[in-house]
Amino acid sequence: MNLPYQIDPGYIGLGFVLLFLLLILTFTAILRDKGRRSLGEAGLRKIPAFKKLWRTMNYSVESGKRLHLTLGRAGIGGEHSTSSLVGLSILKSVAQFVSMGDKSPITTSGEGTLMILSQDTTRSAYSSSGVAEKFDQADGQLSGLTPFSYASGTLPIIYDQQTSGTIMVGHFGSEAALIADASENTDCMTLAGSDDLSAQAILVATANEPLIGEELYAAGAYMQIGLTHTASVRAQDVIRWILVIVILVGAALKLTGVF
Amino acid sequence: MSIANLTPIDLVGALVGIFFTLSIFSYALGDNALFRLAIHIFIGVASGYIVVVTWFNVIWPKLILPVLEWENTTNDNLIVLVPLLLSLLLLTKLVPRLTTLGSPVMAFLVGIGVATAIGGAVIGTLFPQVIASINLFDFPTWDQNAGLFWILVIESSFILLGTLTALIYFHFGAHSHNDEPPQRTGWIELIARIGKFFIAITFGALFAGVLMAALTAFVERWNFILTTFLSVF
Amino acid sequence: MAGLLCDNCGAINSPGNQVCQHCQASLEDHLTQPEPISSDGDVPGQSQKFNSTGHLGFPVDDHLGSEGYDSGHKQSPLAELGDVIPIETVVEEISKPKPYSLKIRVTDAQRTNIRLLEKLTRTEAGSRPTPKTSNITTQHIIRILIMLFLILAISWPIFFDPPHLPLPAADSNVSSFSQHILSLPLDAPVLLAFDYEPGYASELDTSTTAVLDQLMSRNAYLTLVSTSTSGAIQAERAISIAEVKAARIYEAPTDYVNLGYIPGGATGLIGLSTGIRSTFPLSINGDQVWQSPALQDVNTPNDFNLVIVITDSSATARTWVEQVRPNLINTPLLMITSAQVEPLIRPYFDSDPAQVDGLIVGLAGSVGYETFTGRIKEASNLWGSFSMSVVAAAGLILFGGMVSAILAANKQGQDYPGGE
Amino acid sequence: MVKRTLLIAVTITTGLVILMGYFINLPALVSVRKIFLNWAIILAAVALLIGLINLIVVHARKIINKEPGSHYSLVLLVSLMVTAVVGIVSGPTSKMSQWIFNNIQIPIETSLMALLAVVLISAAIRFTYRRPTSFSLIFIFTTLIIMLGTVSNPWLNVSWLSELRLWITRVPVVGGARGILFGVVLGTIATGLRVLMGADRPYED
Repeated sequence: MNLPYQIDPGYIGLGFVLLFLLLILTFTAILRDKGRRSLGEAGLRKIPAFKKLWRTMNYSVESGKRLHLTLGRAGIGGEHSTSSLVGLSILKSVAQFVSMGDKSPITTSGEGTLMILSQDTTRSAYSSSGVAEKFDQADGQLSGLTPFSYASGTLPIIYDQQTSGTIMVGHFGSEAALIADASENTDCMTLAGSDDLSAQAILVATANEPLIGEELYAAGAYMQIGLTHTASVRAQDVIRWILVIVILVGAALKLTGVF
Repeated sequence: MSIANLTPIDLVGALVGIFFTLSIFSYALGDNALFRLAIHIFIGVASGYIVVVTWFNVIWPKLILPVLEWENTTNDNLIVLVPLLLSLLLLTKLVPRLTTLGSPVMAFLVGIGVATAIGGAVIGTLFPQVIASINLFDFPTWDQNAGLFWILVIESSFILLGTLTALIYFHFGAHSHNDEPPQRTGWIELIARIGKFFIAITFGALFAGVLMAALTAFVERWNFILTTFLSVF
Repeated sequence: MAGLLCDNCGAINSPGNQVCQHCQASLEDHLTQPEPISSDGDVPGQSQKFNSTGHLGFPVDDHLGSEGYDSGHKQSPLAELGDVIPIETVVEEISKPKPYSLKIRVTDAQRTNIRLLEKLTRTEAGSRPTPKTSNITTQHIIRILIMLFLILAISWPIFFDPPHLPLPAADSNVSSFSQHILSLPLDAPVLLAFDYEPGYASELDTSTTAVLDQLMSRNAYLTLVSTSTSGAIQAERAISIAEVKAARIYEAPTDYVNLGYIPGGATGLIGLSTGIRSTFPLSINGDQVWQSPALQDVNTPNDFNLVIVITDSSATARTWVEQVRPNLINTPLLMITSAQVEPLIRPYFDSDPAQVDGLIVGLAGSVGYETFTGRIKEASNLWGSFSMSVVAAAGLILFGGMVSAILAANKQGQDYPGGE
Repeated sequence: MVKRTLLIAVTITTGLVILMGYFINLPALVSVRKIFLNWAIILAAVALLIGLINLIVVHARKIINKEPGSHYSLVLLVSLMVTAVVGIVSGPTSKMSQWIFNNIQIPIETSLMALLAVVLISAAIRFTYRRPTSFSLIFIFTTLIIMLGTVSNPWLNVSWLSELRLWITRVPVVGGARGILFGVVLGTIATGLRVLMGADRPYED
């Protein structure tokens, strides 16, 4: 892009991030004023996958079957960390809910730091529900360290644990199809989302409750995890339209030869 | 591959390869013992090699060697010890009683991770893709070939339409009237529908790509089995 | 479980909390301001929430809220209690004479909690269904049929006269890839990144072999790196295959050097693009390589004459383009990718100026490259079988898809327990 | 409380140093950032070791408790030890390591990939059954065009198919993929910012 005067793209980037931050803070403040009625799905479009997730969580408590969460293979120190963080917040919410049942959720992951955090998250969810003694370290395990060994190591857990549902949220590649398929074979609900586009494409076809693209990142809002989660979904909506306008205006200027 | 120039070790290797290939293929019949045996060996071998790689690539040259060579280097500060210390603290996360010690290292890693994710997303993906979307309308053939020009404009507009509608498809905000489930405003819903069309095409194309990658593996595996069998028997 | 239950999110908070630690919803208002039950059984102010959600404020599907819990009603230890105190009628009768009553305050949520408790005690006492053993199902039969069909399609060109299948021609991506290698000076240092999982070896080995063969013909000094843990050995394997095909001997560290694994994904690549020497103080075999004549001038990837990335992942490909490419001022970046990456990486080749200077995609690209260079015929030998397998797969999807679309028109069923 | 504050401070400081490095070119920042990144790379490798230890512990526990399937765990541990010992003793790129890689890991992993073909075909067949919508029809239709447009076909040699394939990957797919990527970017930034705000604290135990 040849602008008439050159602005360092770094400053634009910084401004963009600050704007985003400001929007999240503003919406948090607005939502706090409105109170809890604004939390959860109120004011958000329906995403069937999350409804099914609630239902499966209820079913899991009733039937005494375990839920299985698999958080992908991205470390928390890398560029795919945010998808893993979404997985962890779903785990927190699930663990708190399921802590009143008699079976704890089982978590698998494909990376060391993620595995540790999955154990920490389950443990803290249990202690906040006053059932800390229920926590077992084997509830958060690592099933393999390379993409395919992670996926294939997850299969026996799905077959042996007789789970009521598999929640796949995190960074996966094409190997995710093996996990989703095994879960479908055992007639489980399979909720699946990844930040990788190829993985999303195959999960759309193999999982019965796929999360497409950005829907994955809205999990916090739909799972009623907290105000900031709902606020950030609102901020994403605003930024979305800013992007649309920037691109449209830019394209129009380009076409008319302004720059 | 011809049997004549196969050494016994290679032959054993080929037979081992066939055994594992068939064990994995047996999964099509459902979860079974052979398949489980193969994947457990696989997980073991893959992890075992990770021990080797991390030792030779990281632990020895980056954690132990700098400390051993500390006296020799002119670098007389303590900074070479920090990675070792951080690594040891991170390892305490494995011991439930000591887990608190490792939390600051986790916090450090989380900080690095989210910053890399945000920075990469803004500088690495968002900016280049926005500029690419705008540059779609940068035509060198401005007044040279009218027919081609309009085809290019239409094609570029189609790409742009796909980008914007797919982005709008994700719009979350919705309103609910009279206890009905929340719904987006009519015109957003309409744009989202167009977006969904583009998303379906994109996913279809990506799915085809993965499937063809998988089919290549299938062809190569079957070819391997056939040629080995044909050369042995 | 001592503590305050948050109506909004179900989290349990320590007593004395004003707001939920979990969702920040206020905990006090329904405790300090008890709202009596109205005549229609609704709690004013909370009615909307409990209508749309179930116990503990979680959205519950209707049939689980009623039918799901009632199915165990008769057998449960608490079932009799339900008969003794028919909650609904009590509420109704007491409510009728006067609009508000404070005697029995049973909300839907509490009722659901009782049912939940019943359900829990029931499942605790009762026997669990025995785990389902895996039998051969229709799914398995379909799979075996798919497999057999594919095997037939693949074997056909091997056993019988292959039908005439024209080889794909080299497109501009492939030809410019080859041009860049041909224009290398002799003995030039080349950086090769083996960023793929062994699972994609079948797809990427053929192109890698053909490219390595051409590089060896220019006597290029190869520097091998990888962001995948098995990349180091994969690179070694690729060199040994290419040695056989090119009838050359390539020895480390005189002809090539294997630097090994870069941990940390994108973080590692940022490190590599700023200083390759600090990322790899030693080669994977522990050799000091940076003093060798071929590498003594190399400090960043830009000091190589060519950078070639072999990858199966669009994220890795993008990271190379976005993090490393900006620092490559006069060094071309070439890519060998799996077919699954193509739709996401092609725009980088098509863009002007191109961010990827040459691209070989999947087996088709590999065949094109082989045709263009006219040296090795590895991928071309597989082309017939591959084409047949793709046509067979497409046929299966088309035929099977039509059958299942027809079946779908006749049936709407339950997919999994707890589902609709 | 002090501990929480400390942890949040660590995250925000490292996060800001790395993030600012993307946008502002300050020499001091650049050098601190380089050191941090170098540590992160080393810690990423340590994370692999942590994963490895967990893997060993989980399977060793299965063997000790004689849980069902513990013989598989034994197999796993033995193959892990053998590979590690061979690799460390004979070298990471030795002939023996290569033999294990070429004849065990490559066949198993490429076979899993091959298995994926069967899984994906059956999923594609079921797709229109499970979700009989226009979305699935467009999806399947595109898949078929891309596949048939890539390969040579003995029955009908149709050049328009490969041209259509090329057009699809050059036009609608580029558009759609960009839109989805933008969405992912928005989600990533929001998730990341929540952590940098201290609102989400995944590192707390």
